[in-house]
Amino acid sequence: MRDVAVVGIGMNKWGELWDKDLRDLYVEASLLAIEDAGVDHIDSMYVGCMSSGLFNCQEHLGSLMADHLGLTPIPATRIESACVSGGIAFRMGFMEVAGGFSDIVLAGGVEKMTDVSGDGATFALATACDQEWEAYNGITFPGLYAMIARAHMHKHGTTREQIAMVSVKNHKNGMHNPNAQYHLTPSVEDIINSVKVAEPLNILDCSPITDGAAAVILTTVEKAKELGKPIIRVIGAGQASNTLALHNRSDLTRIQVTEDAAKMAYKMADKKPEDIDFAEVHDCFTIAELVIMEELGFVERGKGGAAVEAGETDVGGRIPINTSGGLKSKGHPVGATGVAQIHTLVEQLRCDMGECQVKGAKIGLAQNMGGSGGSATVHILEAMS
Amino acid sequence: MRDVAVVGIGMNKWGELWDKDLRDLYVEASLLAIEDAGVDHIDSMYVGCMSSGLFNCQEHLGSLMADHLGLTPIPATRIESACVSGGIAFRMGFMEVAGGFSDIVLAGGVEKMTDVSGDGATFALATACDQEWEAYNGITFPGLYAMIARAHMHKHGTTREQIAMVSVKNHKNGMHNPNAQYHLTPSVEDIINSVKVAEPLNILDCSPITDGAAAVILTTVEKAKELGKPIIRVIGAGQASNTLALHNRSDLTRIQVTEDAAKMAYKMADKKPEDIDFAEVHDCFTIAELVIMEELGFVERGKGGAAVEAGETDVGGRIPINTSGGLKSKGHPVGATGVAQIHTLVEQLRCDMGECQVKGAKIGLAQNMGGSGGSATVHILEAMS
Amino acid sequence: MSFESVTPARYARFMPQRYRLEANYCAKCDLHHFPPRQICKCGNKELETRTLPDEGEVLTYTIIHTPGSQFSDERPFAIGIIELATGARITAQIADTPFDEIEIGMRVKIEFRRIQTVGEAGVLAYGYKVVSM
Amino acid sequence: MSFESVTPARYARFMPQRYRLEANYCAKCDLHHFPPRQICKCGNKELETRTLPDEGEVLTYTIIHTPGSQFSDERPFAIGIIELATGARITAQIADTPFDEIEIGMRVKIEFRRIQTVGEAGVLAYGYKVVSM
Ligand SMILES: [Zn+2]
Ligand SMILES: [Zn+2]
Repeated sequence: MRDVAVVGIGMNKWGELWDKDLRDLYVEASLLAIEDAGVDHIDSMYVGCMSSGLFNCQEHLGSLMADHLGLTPIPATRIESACVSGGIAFRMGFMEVAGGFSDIVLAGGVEKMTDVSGDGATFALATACDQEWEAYNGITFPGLYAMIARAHMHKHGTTREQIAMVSVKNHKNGMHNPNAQYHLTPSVEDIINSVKVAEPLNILDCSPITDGAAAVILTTVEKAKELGKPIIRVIGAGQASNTLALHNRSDLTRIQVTEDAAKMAYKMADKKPEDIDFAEVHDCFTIAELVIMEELGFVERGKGGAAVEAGETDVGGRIPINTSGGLKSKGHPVGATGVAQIHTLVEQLRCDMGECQVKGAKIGLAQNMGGSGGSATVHILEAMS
Repeated sequence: MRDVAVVGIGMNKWGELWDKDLRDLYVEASLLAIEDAGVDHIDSMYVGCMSSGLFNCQEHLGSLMADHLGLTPIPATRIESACVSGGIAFRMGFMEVAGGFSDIVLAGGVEKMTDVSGDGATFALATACDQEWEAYNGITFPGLYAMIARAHMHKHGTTREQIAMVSVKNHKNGMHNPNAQYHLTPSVEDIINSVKVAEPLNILDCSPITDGAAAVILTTVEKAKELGKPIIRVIGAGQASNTLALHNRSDLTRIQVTEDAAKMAYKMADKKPEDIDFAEVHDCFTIAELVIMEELGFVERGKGGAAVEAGETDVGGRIPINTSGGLKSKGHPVGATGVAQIHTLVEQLRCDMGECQVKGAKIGLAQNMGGSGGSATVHILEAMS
Repeated sequence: MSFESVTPARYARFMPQRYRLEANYCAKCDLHHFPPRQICKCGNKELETRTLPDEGEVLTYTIIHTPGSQFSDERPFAIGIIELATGARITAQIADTPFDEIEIGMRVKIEFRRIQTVGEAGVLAYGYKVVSM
Repeated sequence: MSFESVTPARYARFMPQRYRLEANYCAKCDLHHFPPRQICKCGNKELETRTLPDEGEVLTYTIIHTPGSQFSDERPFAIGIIELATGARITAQIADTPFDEIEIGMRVKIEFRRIQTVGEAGVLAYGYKVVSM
């Protein structure tokens, strides 16, 4: 297996971008990544996108994007796994380069969510859970995570304030991210008093509806050296599945798919949780970040809330999490999110994060997740000296 | 790169299966493939499906199918590339095994199309072409191929009768396929007089709307020997992209993406068109088969019609094509089609095709295609003695 | 808004599950699968059809204020994960119960109700909800 | 039937292309891109905005008898691929022309017309059709 590096990253300003369509967003981010890498061609491409069928009445995105990037006739494949579509697109790119099938692969993700109404977006997103046995009965995504929150609070004594602190921290970090959808600094009280979505979660606990794209370029470490780029190596790649329906999981306070994907990534990287300097994780809802910290082994089970409260996950803390602002402030164009996490890992490992730079960061981890935890990827990247 | 073999195949009876849902279909075919292979576990899975979002309001199929097959926590990834979703799922499985990432991979495909009305299905399928610049203006899939047919007839003198003969031949073959949706034997006249869909194509030139699934198991040649299965090796795998919109292709009588994918597959296999004993190709519409024969190098450009008329592609002919009955008689559950083609290749190479067996078949080729030719795969399989 | 989310075919297909809570049972694992499965995680395909009990307990719940388009008229409503006596679990709306009386561990009983009105044809889609006992 | 296939946002976004046939031009390749692109296949990103000519020629065509749901009321209709004088190509309905007069090579002129009525809001979606000259 060949050593693989990320040599280029690209991302546009995210938000409600009414004047740009699906292809505009993806092409924009991809051109930035290609320029950043300084490569003169691309051998193959993966496009992560959850539901362009329901959001944009457009499938067949591999061909659409290769066409509009002027990259035909390269193989171009769309990956769908709900909100981990981008994370898997990245893993496919990694395997294609590591396996020796291609030398330079573009892995991108995109979602254009604001062409439908808010109710329409809720409907489309619910297709990531079990349509017949969950959504049919009225559950929504915020609702699924609200049920995890309720169970976590009940079992572990996690407080409503601790849950809100995730949002406070991520928004604080997001103030320094020019690509973030929202630049605001809500307090714990603002969050607890914001509009109810699915009790106990409010609107300021939820990642927003977003249009956006992100792209990265993978190649061999050898080729990366030729390009004269800082060598950011992919040392661990894990992916796992779990039951689609939340109700079929034995412990409702857990998101076990994350632990399973992490095990695979830690093993490949030969690293432990304590070797990780910082992480980007899938905070689609505030409660998710707490549970994920536990699944990744950063804190003991049930102690996520206390760790956030103690500032352990702040930029200057023991294990900084979501220094980009996370899905909460950056926005969550579902297919793009997993790729944007890699974007942040590379920025940190290149020491390009400015105010949110984690000092001495050498190893970063990205955790991306689909649905209520039906699928996940975990990637570990290391800066080579 | 490791040598890869197909050791298990599974497929259910295709048709309008109102009493089965998306997961039922996929699980059924997958269990048949697992049983056929005789493997005791699966390491990873790819699910090809075009538009379960629009057809079934269900995305996140990797997790759904891994869950209902009892395969969690394995990595399970859904691939979408319109009607070549299944072909790419197979290619991903091939790369994962060849690259040494997994030993046993399930590659399956599924589409459940009859939960929406006929108009609804036409709408959903049109999301495989350019929604904004083709479908918006009223074009449909039969319409796109009808325009290719019109151009081919105009430039090469291909006759309406020759085009219809593709349907005659494929229906004749399909009479022997118990899994086929339709068992009927229309004449050239029946086809030319059938209901108009998009002139010059009629209903009997079009593959039907179908519910169905297919699955195959890939492993190393080494492992295949241990299992005691006939060794059917994957010797060539190609994938290509082209413009999404038909109108942007310089020659409207061609489907160049097929030639590009075939070049990659022929090169990897170190084979030429004349080395191929038989082929399964993407006859979504009668005209497609004629053009594909030309792109694969089986006949000179413009001579597809004459070759079919001369019986060269009959079961006993020079290069038998679609001995399974093709999409025309077998049905076309779009995400499953590419995997079902591999199913037929393996049946032929195991000498299990009964009436439609190609004598002395050693090397088979499968060509699968998305949209009006925006993407394609070509795979070459060889029976090892 | 929804893309023909329930057609008559789809509706009829799920009647045994939606009206009678028909599950299947793996004797090897002493496990009920709802909806029924073709294979148990243990590999057993010889699963027996069984009807689930109509009583259970709330494991967790939420009050939905921003539902999907097909439930817009019913906001807010309570919904939870219910464990039935046999151990099988369902996600179901908790009806006829004041929100502030719902709690984890609450005993509930299953009833058959209208769930949503959907599609252009306005098909009434029925199924199960639970009420406090 | 269609999932909100045209919202006002989407509708407004494409106005320059749908109403004025605004393309962009790569001087290096002497090529017009419609709709406009961010990059030409040659790698050139310095593309110039240009309005396409309103005359062209039919390269191929068909008569649609079974359209998608949003065109159900208009069947049958003619549609073809039109090459404009500059070489740019579009897919467009061929209006006001008896079907048996349409042929490959026919000269046509572009007109702006209503294309479809879509979505729950009944937004009228306009764009280009061609008529025989
Ligand atoms: Zn069991
Ligand atoms: Zn150019």
